[in-house]
Amino acid sequence: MRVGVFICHCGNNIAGTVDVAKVAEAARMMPGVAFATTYMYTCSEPGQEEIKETIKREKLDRVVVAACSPRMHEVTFRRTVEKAGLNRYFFEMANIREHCSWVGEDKALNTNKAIETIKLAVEKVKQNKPLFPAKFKINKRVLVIGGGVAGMQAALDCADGGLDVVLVEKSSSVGGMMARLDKTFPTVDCSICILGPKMVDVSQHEKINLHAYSEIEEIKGYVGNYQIKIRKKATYVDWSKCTGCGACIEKCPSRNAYDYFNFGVAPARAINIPFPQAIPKKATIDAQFCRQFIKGKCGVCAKFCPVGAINYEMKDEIVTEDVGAIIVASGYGLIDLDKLPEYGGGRYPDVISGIQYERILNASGPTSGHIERPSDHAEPKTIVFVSCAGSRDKSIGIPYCSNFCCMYIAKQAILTKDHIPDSQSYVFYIDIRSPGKGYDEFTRRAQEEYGAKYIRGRVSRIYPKGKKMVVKGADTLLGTQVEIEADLIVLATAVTATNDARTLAEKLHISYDQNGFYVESHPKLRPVETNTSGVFLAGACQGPKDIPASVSQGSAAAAKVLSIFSKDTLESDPQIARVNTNVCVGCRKCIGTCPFGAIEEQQLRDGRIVANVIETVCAGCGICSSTCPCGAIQLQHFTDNQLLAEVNALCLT
Amino acid sequence: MTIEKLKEAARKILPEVDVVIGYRQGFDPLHATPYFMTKPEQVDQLIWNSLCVQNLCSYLPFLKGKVGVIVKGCDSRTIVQYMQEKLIVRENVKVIGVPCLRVISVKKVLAAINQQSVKEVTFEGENIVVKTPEGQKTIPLADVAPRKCVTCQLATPLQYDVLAGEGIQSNKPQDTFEETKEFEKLSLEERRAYWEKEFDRCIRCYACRNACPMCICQDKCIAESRDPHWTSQRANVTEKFMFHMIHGLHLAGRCISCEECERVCPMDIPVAKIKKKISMDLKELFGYEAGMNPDDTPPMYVFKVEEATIEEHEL
Amino acid sequence: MNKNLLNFFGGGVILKTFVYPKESYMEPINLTEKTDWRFIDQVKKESGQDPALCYQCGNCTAGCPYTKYFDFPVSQVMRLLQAGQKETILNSRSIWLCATCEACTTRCPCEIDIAHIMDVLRIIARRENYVAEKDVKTFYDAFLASMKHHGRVFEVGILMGYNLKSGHLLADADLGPKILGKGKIHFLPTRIKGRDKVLEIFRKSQKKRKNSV
Amino acid sequence: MSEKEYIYFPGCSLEASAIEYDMSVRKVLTSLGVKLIEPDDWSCCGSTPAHSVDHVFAAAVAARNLAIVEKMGACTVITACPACLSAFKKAHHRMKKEEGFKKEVNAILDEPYNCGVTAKSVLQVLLEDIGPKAVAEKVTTDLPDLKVAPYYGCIINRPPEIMEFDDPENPLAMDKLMGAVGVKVCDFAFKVECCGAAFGVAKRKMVNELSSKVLTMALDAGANCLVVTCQLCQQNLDLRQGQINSTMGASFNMPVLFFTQVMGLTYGYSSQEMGIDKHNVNAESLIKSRRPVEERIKEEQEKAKGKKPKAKKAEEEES
Amino acid sequence: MSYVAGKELRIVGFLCNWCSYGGADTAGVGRFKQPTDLRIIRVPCSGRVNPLFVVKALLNGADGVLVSGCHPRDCHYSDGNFYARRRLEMLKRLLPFLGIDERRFHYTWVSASEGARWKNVVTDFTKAIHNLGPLHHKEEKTE
Repeated sequence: MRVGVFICHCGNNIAGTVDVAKVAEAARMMPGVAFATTYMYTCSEPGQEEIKETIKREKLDRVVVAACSPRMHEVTFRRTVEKAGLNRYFFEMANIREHCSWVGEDKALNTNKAIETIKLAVEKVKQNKPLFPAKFKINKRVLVIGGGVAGMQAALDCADGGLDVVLVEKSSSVGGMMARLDKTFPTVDCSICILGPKMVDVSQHEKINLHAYSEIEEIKGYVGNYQIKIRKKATYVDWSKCTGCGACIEKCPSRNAYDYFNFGVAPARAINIPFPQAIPKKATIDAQFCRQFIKGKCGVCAKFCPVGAINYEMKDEIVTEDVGAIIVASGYGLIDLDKLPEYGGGRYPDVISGIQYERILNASGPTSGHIERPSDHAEPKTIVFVSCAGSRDKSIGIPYCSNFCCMYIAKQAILTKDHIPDSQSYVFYIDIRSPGKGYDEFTRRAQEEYGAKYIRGRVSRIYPKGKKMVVKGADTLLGTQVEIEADLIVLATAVTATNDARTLAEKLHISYDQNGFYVESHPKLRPVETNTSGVFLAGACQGPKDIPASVSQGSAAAAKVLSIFSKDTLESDPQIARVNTNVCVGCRKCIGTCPFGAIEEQQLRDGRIVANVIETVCAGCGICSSTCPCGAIQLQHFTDNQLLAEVNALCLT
Repeated sequence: MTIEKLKEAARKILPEVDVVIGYRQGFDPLHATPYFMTKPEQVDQLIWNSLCVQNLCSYLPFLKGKVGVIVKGCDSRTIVQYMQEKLIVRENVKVIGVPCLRVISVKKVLAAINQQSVKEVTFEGENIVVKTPEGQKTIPLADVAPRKCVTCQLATPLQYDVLAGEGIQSNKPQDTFEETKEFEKLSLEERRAYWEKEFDRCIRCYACRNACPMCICQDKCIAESRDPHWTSQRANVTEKFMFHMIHGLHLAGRCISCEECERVCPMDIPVAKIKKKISMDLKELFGYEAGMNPDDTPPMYVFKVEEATIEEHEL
Repeated sequence: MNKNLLNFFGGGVILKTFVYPKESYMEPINLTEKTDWRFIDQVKKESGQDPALCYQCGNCTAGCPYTKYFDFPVSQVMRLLQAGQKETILNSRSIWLCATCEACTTRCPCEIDIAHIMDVLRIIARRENYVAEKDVKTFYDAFLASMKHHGRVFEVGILMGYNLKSGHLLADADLGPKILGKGKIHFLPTRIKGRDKVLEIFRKSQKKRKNSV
Repeated sequence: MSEKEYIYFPGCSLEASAIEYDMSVRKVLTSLGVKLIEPDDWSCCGSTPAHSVDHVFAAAVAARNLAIVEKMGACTVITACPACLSAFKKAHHRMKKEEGFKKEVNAILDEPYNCGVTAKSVLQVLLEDIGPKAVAEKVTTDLPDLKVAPYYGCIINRPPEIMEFDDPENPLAMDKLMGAVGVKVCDFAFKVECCGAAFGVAKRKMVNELSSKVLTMALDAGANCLVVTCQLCQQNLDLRQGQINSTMGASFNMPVLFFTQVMGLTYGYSSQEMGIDKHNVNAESLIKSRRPVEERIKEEQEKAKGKKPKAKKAEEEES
Repeated sequence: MSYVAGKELRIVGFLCNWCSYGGADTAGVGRFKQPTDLRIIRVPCSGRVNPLFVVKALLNGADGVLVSGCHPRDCHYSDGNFYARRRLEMLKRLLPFLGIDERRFHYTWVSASEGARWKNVVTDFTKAIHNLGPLHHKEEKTE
């Protein structure tokens, strides 16, 4: 066996605190090592060439690269050795940077640690076996979860790329949060005017199959072959008949339904179409408020519907779709006002959230764009905006910044001035976060041209005083308290994960952080991938994001899907469990413990029952290997022998 | 219970099965040995007494077809555990249950008669009478009973298709793991020294493993295999220690404490001690006892998302 | 100054009388020389709170009923603490005027127990004889003295003790008649049997403090 | 109702300047079938002043009393005084959390405290252990003219993780109790703003300003009377109202009652029994219109009858 | 071969690839200084760690063994660390019975983002092992 060891200086990152020459020397002494050298930047193009040439020149059959973390470059170097004609699994990486040179202070100790870490890798690589990925066909359809701007962008890009797209939207219309906005920063162009066309495209694209008012019920399978169960929630209106004429809505007698689209700014009818540009423009009945369901008698909408679309008997329906990849764009939520008692949130009608204010500003909103405050519909003259209402607030479990509040507050201040020229806006902020292109200029404009008064400090209390609301805050720059008697208070309520984010993540087998936002597989280099191959992220489900960022992620995710679908077959990772049927005693313990149901019983010709691994389903966790008493089932590349070799390398003298 | 009842049961079963496993006298009157009966006339040689120690169930996973077997209370946990692990098809096994209050430890008897050869063995009430060249010795059964009988709760088997005789209630105290707790009072050093001394004697004959009803790997055992290569054949205490850990951990949550491993050990190593400790812990952690309920799953092969009894360990 | 401020704030604002920072504070602070790291650690240790957690949002200042009377608003006390400005803090009136109403602690987004920090600062100040607010300390002392002697607090006693020490001989004398004859004022203190035990607590803790210094 | 028993810690001021608080607490709880046992030889809790000396000392003077209660074999002590309550809870909380601190404190105590006692406010007991329903059952008298602003003061539920009762920003305990005994409650924004009482003696002007704010807000809220849980607030707002008027050039005349006094009145106790007369600002004018509760009920029924047909019509219009 | 005698002890760590190994990387990227004793063996999932690996290490010369996986519920393979938790807990209770101080074996959860936590785990565990001293009297080590 001829192992070659390549030790990387990584500039000074490693060579600075590890005596690489000494390490190479020690490596040469290791049994099985035929060659060892050091190199300045092994991952560089010439560095990889060096490896390839050495493999040929020295007739190496195994390679160890001692450099950074395998999570960084394992894939790179596997490709390198493969190009040189070796099986890519005849390669191991020794992490002497993240786990050694960067964390140890004593050069002698670091050097020794590096040597042992390499010893470990050498002993393992000697145990390595050639592995060959299996190929399997992929189903070139993609599921997009969420019909917000990110989801729609992803869906359109995939569809234009020639893929069949299944788009699942929870509410009765696509559009998401952006459809609720009045204008968008920093251009102050009409939100629905730029979103509307996209929504129409989505509805008209022959490659896109839209399931509105639907939710994901169950997800089975693996990249290339997912089986999705979708719950189409009962709308109690036959959408194939409904023309969206709105007659039912006019006549509906229960006028106090909660208006989800308008975040409760004004009451809605129990049967409703959320907004004029809704896609699809179909009515749905909210059974919580519909008299037919509460009192068991009414039927007004049925009476007035010209096409007889109303059907109170309608039940949820489960449809199944087979897809090869999934793009998750399930968006974000906002904290409830009553999470902020010191601001009288939920207690005083004139303390509202930013999104509610958007609806008030919006021409197609409940006040048709006239700014009036909820309590008495009077036009507010003094408006106070409070940023970080819940954000950056550990005490309520939201330690992070909500990303776009600073910007939309500036926008709302500007719009307010446009609507009510004699109004005065105040903005309480802790830091103004406006890093985007043209963003800072925008927040400056709000102050310079629109006279918004920015006050650096948090608000402590808001309480009513006659018809006014008193805002008690601090101006930390002056080092004093300030009080403002305002007519309307707008809280930039914190952005959160949607309340069903975690359940969806569990269905998808993807991980989420402590705040419920989905975790990308690398914060810099793989921002839209997840650790579950075939599942991609777009938009605010991964973290608070503004429109441009969400749109680019939508496109990015689509590009990722298109690239994996550019082939007809996928290679399955060969690092999966294999059964040695000569050893397996058929005790079935592995079958019970496999989290993926990837192991089945199999009867051999001699009648013996043994375990059998379904290659495409096995995810490679190795629980079976640590369960099997006789070591018959072994996780490839992490077999008992390979791990034992490492243990022995460290312990046996 | 009279031997007649047992023979009658065996005869009744025999036609339905390929073989009935029971006991007959071994190479001397003190030893009973397994007896595989295929023909009715063989049944006459069947014996039943406190010498019938061996757990006959151990053969079941390796026998094809229908099998009848004579099962004591303690042995019946084996049947249950096999059912849990789907190692037998219950329908293919005819269990002849025998009520039993106590067997004897041959080792203890031989010790009592300082290892002389045995001419004849008879039982008088609660005593065993052993005739030797130097005369005869009467020993109270209680004095020569193996550890497991002292706290046995299963005078009547958990599982049987026919019960030879009347079901009886155990009159023994519950097992409170006194011995284990006593041992834990020793210092770490003492315990380590103890095991190194004990295991040093091990000759790796694997008798403990071969006798173990739950060691289903047998000749595939990783203690002997090269792939995976868990232990070398080097004869140092570390390797011996390792082998016994393999045995112990593979039995975690599966050991039905028949203590056959310890009975058969030629070097008198207390190998059951480790298994007993694990059983105690698992009973504490998961309230689980192996071989009691066919519908259970051994605790190492399942989990709870919230483990009430496991707390995170601080450093 | 105030006029400009008012213009700055336009219509809706009512400005509290604005405490102009002390001259000394306006001088440049040489952070290399004038940062008292030991003081920061001391406060950290005694309060179990980490001033570094504060990102100066100003919520404490905003909600503090006493900001108006402070020479340094709470958020600035926290800032001074981060900057290790021992002298300025221990000389400030603020730490004595804090009534531990807990508004700051309750609302701090960084979960800092600010009231507790103020407490600790007060203790350190007392220990190292910085007392910017004689009257408050005197009142506290009178209270404790009464407690020390009777085991329970004897209100009239406190008042008289305070008036003597503070020199405000007639403080609240106007209230006297209001409560007289309402059966509220006992001119003799209640003394408890265990007052020697209470006295012990005083003694022991005093001794402890001496040793610790 | 089942007989309840509690260890009751009056605290120094309830023995003297706030004697009427003590009177009303005892009477109200008795009529609710609660038996109060006063610990023998309790001492001052230390209050705020102790905290300015050192925390071990402060905890010790409080813990001494808790130790006494513990020795009585009880696991709960109740007090009406928020200062005592907060002193107890703080001492208990930190001693429980920090083993070292506990040792230090016990070192200077005659009897060690083993953290076995929970301190509760009388308010909490009334709301949680007895409950609004039981509280309401005892009402015999209606006070039609009373419009109260419930004023909780700063420390009775702050900081929440130590006091562990009610909402720190918008507490409702008193609102609920007042509602239960049929008194009109105004939505009052300054429920938890500090009135400055702690500095009552030392910082007269400052305190007057703070207090006047509270009173103003109460008036704005449409209240004609403050109900309080804290005798320091009470004394401050009641006794100093004259001072406030002169310093601030105001003309407040707002009685400040303990919530237990109001409850007592609705239970039919006389204002003497409730010690209303011990206050500086006279409340008689507000309570003289008291009447048996039946009358109100009758009145309401009348009103309801009057309404009925109207309501029905609205119903029809809708459908 | 072995550690720098006197200065270091032999500590073996089994880290799951997705969380703890990543966490150790994160600690590295953040330059969180740690003791150098630990040697890391990378496994896909803490569920892969057969308790026998720990025993093997401890019997053959390790002075301490650390197993670290994803936090419960965050397992990349959804259930792996749940099995690990049960099996390793059983082992932790068994070790002292054999005369091996249970503090020599620690299992815990560190996520890929918890670089600081990882630093603390390594530092504290190493400290603990050094307090316990070497497990093996070197002369009587295997053969």
